[in-house]
Amino acid sequence: MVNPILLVAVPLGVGFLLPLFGKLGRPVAVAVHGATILFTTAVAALWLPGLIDGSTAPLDITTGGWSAPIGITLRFGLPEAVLCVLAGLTALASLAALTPREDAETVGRSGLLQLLVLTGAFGLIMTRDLFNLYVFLEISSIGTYAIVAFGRDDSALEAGFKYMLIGAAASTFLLVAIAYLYKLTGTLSLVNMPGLVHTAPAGALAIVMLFLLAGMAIELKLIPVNGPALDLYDGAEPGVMALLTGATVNGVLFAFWKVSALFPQAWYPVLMTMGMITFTGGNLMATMQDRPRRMLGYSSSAQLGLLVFLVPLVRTGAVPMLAAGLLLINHTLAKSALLWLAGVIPGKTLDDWTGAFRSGFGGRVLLAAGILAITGLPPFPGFWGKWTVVTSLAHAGMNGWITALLLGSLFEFIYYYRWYQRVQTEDDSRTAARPVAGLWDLFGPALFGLGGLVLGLVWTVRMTGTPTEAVIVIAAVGLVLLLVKNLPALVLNLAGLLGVVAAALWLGRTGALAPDTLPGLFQLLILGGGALVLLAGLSGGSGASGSVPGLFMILVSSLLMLARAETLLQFFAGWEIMTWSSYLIIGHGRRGPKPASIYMVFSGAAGFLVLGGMMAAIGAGQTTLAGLGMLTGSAAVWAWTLLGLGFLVKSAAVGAHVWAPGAYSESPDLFTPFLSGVISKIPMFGFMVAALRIAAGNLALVTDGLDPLWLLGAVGAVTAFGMTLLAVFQEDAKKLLAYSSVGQVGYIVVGLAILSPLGWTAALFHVVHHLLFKGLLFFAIAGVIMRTGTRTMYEMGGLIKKMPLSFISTLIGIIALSGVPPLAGFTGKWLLYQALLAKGWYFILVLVMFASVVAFVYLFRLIHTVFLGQLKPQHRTVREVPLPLAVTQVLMIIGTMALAVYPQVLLRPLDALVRGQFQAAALTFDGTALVTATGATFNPTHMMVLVVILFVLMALGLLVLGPWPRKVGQLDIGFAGELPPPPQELHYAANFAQPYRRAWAHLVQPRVMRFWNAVADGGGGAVDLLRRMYSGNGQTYVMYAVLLVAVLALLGPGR
Amino acid sequence: MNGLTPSTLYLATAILLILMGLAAVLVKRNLLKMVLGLSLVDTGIHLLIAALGAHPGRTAPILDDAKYLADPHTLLARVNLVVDPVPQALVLTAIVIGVGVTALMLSYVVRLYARRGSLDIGEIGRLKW
Amino acid sequence: MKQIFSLALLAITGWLLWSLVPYGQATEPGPVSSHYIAHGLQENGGSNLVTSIVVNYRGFDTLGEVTVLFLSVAGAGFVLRRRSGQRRVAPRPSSEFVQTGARMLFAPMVLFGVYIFVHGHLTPGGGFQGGAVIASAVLMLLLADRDHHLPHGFMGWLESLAGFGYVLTGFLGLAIGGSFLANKGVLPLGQWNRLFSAGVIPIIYTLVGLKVGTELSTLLDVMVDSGRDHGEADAHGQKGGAA
Amino acid sequence: MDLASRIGWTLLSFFVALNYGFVINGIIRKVMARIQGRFGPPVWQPYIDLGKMAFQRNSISHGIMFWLGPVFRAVGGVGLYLLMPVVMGDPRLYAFTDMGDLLLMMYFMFFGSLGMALGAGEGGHPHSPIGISRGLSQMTAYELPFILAVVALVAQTRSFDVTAIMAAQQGGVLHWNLFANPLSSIAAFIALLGMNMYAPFNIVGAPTEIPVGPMTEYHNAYISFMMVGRSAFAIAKTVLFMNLFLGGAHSVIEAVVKIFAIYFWTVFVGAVFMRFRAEQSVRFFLRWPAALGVAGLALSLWR
Amino acid sequence: MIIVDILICLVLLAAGVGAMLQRNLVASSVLVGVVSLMVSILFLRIGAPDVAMTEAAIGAGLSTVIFLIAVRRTEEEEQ
Repeated sequence: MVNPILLVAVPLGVGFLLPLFGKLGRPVAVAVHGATILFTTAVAALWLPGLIDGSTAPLDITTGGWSAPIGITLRFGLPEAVLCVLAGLTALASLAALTPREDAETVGRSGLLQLLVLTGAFGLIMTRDLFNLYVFLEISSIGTYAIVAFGRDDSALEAGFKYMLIGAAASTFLLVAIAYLYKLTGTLSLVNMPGLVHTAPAGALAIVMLFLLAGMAIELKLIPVNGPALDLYDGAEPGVMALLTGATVNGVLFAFWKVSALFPQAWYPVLMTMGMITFTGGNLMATMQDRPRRMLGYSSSAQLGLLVFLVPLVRTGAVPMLAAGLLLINHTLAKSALLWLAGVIPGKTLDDWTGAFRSGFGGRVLLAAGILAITGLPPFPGFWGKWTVVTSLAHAGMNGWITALLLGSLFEFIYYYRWYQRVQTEDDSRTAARPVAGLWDLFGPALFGLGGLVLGLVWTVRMTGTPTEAVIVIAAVGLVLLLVKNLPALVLNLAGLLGVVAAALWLGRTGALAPDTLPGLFQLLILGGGALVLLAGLSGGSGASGSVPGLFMILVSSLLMLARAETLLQFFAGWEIMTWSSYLIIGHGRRGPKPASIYMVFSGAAGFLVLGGMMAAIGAGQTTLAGLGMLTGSAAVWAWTLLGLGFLVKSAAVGAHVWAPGAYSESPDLFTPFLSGVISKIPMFGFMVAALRIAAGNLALVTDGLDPLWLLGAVGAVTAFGMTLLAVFQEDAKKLLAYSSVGQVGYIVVGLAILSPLGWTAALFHVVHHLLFKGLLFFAIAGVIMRTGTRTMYEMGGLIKKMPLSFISTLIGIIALSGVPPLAGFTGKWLLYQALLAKGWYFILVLVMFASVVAFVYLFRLIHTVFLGQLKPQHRTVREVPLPLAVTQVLMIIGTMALAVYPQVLLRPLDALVRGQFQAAALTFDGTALVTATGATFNPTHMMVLVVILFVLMALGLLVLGPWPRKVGQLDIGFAGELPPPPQELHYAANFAQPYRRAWAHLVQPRVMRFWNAVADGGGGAVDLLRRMYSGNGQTYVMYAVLLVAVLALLGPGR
Repeated sequence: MNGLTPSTLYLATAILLILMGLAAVLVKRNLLKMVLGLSLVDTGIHLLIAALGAHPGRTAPILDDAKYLADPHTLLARVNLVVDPVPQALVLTAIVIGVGVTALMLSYVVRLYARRGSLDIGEIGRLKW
Repeated sequence: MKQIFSLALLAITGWLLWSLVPYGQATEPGPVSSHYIAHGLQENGGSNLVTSIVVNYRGFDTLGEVTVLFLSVAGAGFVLRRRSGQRRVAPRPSSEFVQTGARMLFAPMVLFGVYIFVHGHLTPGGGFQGGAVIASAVLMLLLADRDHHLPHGFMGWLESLAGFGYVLTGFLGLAIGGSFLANKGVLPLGQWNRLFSAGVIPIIYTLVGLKVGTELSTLLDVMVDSGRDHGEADAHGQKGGAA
Repeated sequence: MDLASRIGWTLLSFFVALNYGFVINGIIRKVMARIQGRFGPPVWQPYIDLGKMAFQRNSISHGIMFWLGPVFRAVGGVGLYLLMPVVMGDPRLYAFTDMGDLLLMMYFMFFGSLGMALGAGEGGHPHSPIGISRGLSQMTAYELPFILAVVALVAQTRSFDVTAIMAAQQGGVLHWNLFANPLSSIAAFIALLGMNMYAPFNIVGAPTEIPVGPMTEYHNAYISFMMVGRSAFAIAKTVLFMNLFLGGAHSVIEAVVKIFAIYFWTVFVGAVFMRFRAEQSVRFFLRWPAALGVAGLALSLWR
Repeated sequence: MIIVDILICLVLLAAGVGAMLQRNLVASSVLVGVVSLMVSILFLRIGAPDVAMTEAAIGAGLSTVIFLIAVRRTEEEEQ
């Protein structure tokens, strides 16, 4: 193996000669430069395999022939090797990104600086001598000072100068500390100094450590001394910042890791606090940024803060080093990629990003991948790092820290997805002259994106076990579809459909799809719903082309993973992939980006609540879903509360419902059925496999004080009622259905909360049935939107003549939803009400019954306004939906009718399922009749027969009395003998529920929306004040450095 | 002046230099004055490090006298004759690094002045928040 | 107000530094420096222990130090880079007397500098001090004769090769002595207090001296006249406001 | 009882009930006229109307839903009646009540209205949807007190089974829910005013505003079907109230009397009050009747 | 002989204060050079001739020159 000292020596030697190579021409210099980086990276990479599997011992490298402490030594172990490879790759990609950007002024000059910055980072990473560390720190700093002058923007100069000022303060503090450490321990080598430092007088050590920490804090860009670094991100060329992120910043961080061995344990809380303040505060302040580059600066600061927070924990062994390493690698890969991409966009404000990377290959995909990775979503390594960190913290009982960490992560969601929202927004006036990312611009992002993905997938397998083949097949199809996204929608959806069908057959053969188990039932739902969406997608249209089918496959695979989960980790990983893939799909709607980002923020909050709940369980030693039932005491209460809240937020329960209408209505039309039918049920699945298990296992939880289950049921009922009421007042067909969906999920929550066999049967019946009828409604409306080009209901009317099939679908959908017999909606309601009665929750019973009555208003409104009444002149030429969509609807009609005629087809497996859960039966089946445990009966089949017979009889009667009457034109109506006005004025449709609105006016004010807006504004105002601490004045920044010393002196452990 | 050791004197002087320089950085608005202040800080730091190696009565660590060449068993005796050379080596390095940083800062000042036409630190606060 | 606050904070820093003073009093050298003092002469052959430390024991630091200087000179050049097509300002020539004097003094000063670094292992001084002296000589020339052009080509070659030579010497140590920048075994340590002693230390210090001298000279050259442009003075106003 | 005789008895029962409905309708018109100081039509006027309408041919149709509207209406009315137990302890008059319970009845009530609304909607006349909009608004409003009352009863018997609720009221007049649970009953009977859509809640038809509301475009045979449906529906609804609040009936005579009594409650009230505006009606039901209903439910839970 | 040290220290501190208070930047730069020079004398007294030489050559000499160049290329008076 090659001696790693070459990592420093070779670039230095080449660096000295680089001016000479430059004389031979620029290509030669660049080639030599690139070759050097490749060489060093290869040297480091060659060590990796042996170091990873432990067959190679870490190497201690001497210089000058002397080992520590006489000479300066370096060390090359696994962390060093990983960091060096990362730094090398970053430098290589930065060279690719920066070389084409060199202008006549800088040509040939920045290369030398880049190479030396890299060398400085190598030195920082490897050295084991305190003063040598300082020297390399200075090399890195001076390299930074110099290279930020890259580019024409003189704000980079200003940032560079401020950075130098505070850097000088850092050097001062560090030198004082190093000099005294030498004085106190007699050595400079980090090999033996940690062992000697405790012999030093405590009084002196406290002050020395204070200076050391202050100096390192400046180098690490912790709050409050990160101002110049932020300016640097703001002003300097992003490609340069990528290099610094991948090389220097990591080097400094690792240097801090080495130095941290000197700190007595009393300092650890201080380090952790500083790190966490930086993480949470940095992310918080980033939320107010409207300049993406500066935002990336805040983000970098925050991420570094998180790693600093971890340093003491890794030292004490509370957190495995691997976790911190994953976070660091993830941050490097993602942030560098984002910075390179940022370098392509010349402007600095968010507006300049509108519709960025619309054309060209892969820019937007890579940007999305970078954002997903940096916000810690699976399968990227950051997720596994964060998970491990959080679980370790949970084991150590550090719940406060977990809270702060998750809060900071949530802030991260807010600004990153707002950024991406802007990118997704298509604004033709702005996107016309967008720069297109060139091949070299994408080299780094692609390399790092791929690296992150591969590493992440490796970890996915490592941490969650090999997923079943079916999941892999679907995910793989998804990835392939993403790559070939320019093919026609027909091909994409057909491939997806085949993939889903193949997976279903595969899973069915293994018996995984048994509907009498919870996972089996939900897998059936997922595969069935997915197949229907893809089938409908064969017709093309909104949400069936481009990257949507690919993302959809990934979504389906994540849902399968979630449904099959046995451990909390598997569940959460599936959950988070579901979150982002559905988010990206929603953003593909025409006006989707904004609601999508709101969706993402609420989903993020839900995810973190769920994670928090899981941590409460893991802290108590339970890592599996089944183990949740064994939780007791406060762990159970916390797990129940947090999981429950998370699931409620994700299901858009009242209070958190503000995300739903936008996300549902603006998502691609053919995807909305899935969002409503399947994804909204996933939190319910969560309730069943996680939250309610806790409650079931803890009678104390149920009996003490206010019954939490009743509370949950009440939330469900209020959601059902409130959303129904809101649905009444919508003019937008999809918004109406959106509120309706959320309300329907409220019924399911009520059923689950009853926690009885009958309640669960009702809930599960509704889960399946809602998929069918709401899917039917959404598909029908999607067809209508496809044909008419509008979603506003009063702009339609009379479409029954033009789209009879869609009318029938809608009719069946609304009858099923309303619960009017003889369709199965009544069966579901009957089950639910019986369960509520048996449970004795009368007020909830009243509320849900009332809600279901109110639903009539919007249901009639939907079908009437769209299909009945007067046909608009502009819709005279509208045709029925295309064949695939029609087939989809027919299939769902068949399903709905089958459930109506013979619900036992579903109820029998559900009964078996519930029996397995409760060891008690919900129903007995007396022929076609359903009999509850309390003796109530209902015979759906007979009811259907009765209605059909009556209907046929009556229809015959009417035929006899009045054989086919004459069909008349649509304007041939009784109008006092006058010529009626045009159809637009005859169609009573806009503000349909006007009297109703007047009556309810006080209740339907958008209070909740106002509340969230106030939260956003108030929080934003406070944050805005906070971030004004970065006044832009270099002097103030230096003052913060002195302030930091003072604060540490007054509050630190040395006082 | 009893009890005032040379070390204390040097250290006190060094600290005063450092504080003086930092005060200039914190108070003066002129960029060049701030850099001058940092230069004073540097000088102070150098003095501080060297002072930590000071030992009254001992000579410079240059073994150019024959008395140091006595037989090997007196090797250790040298230790009590010369001052600690390590801080001196460190100061040497620090001085060179310091001049490098100063030079770079001054080039920044010159360039900023060329662009902005002012040496006021308040003028270079365009990037903020 | 802010200034008073700043100074108050600074007082705390001062107080902290002052409380460290009692720990800075003269003590006996620790084990590491004792080793240098006791064995430095035998192990490196140079009588100047500081040089032994700088070039050998902590030679890696010095390599870094040279890099720092190299980097800041390159950085200064980068920051003060000349715009394309930008012309130098024609300076006002100095008097002939000054020019002649400077040229006469130039050679002896350079020689003195060389002396300092060549004897670095024996007497006080070394590469950095010698390099600085050489740079002073160059400075004198630059000041006296404003139109004087440094032989950039030659200087560049010298600088690059000296730096590369330093690294190469290090590799020599790695190849022969088994450790980067090793002294022992590469060249004979020679006799005490002789010019040709102390192994590679004089070689390294010579290379360092050359490099530092050329670097500092380049730095001065850069500072004196690169990046100047005609429009500088009158463009202040607009440029400050725009951008 | 075999299916054939069951169907036979049911047909008979339905025939009687339908006629009773027509007769009551006639009586009401007469009574209303007298209250208003008119002479009024003969009591058998509904029969005359029915005959006239049924044997006039339909001239036009606006589409299939328009045509099916009256069919839905009739199915809704007849079907609801078929779910009602009319006389306690007499299985011959239980029709098909074993198919489901109170919940089924409550939800089946909407069947006819919904179908009717759909048919009217296709008619394309603006007055139809206006009427429907008002009707839906009012319906949701009066359902709240009604549901509250029903749940109060159900909470006591712990069953949605109507026969069980009837059984619980046996043993004297004071055991009737009307007296045992007066608050809930009052709420329910106020709701009944809305259900029957007489003044002040006759906003759907609202003759002087939107001539006949949903039925604007209908004529002739369509109307005859609606009359049948409405008549059956009215009787069925009244039977339900009788069973829930007046202890059911032990004989046909008792049933006839009780039905008459319940029916006339709404008529008398309607003769006195002015018509509400739609939102007034909604607000009305959501205030006092709802409050009474909540009180009644609380009371029955507290006991 | 500590008196000598004290005197040197006083001189250098006075030079330092002067450098910071002086509004003429040329004078200021020179005074900072003087501080460096005094410190290099202190280095000699500490027993660090190498450091003293460096400080004198680089700290007092070269740095001052660079400052002077910078002053010439900007403004001579602090405003």
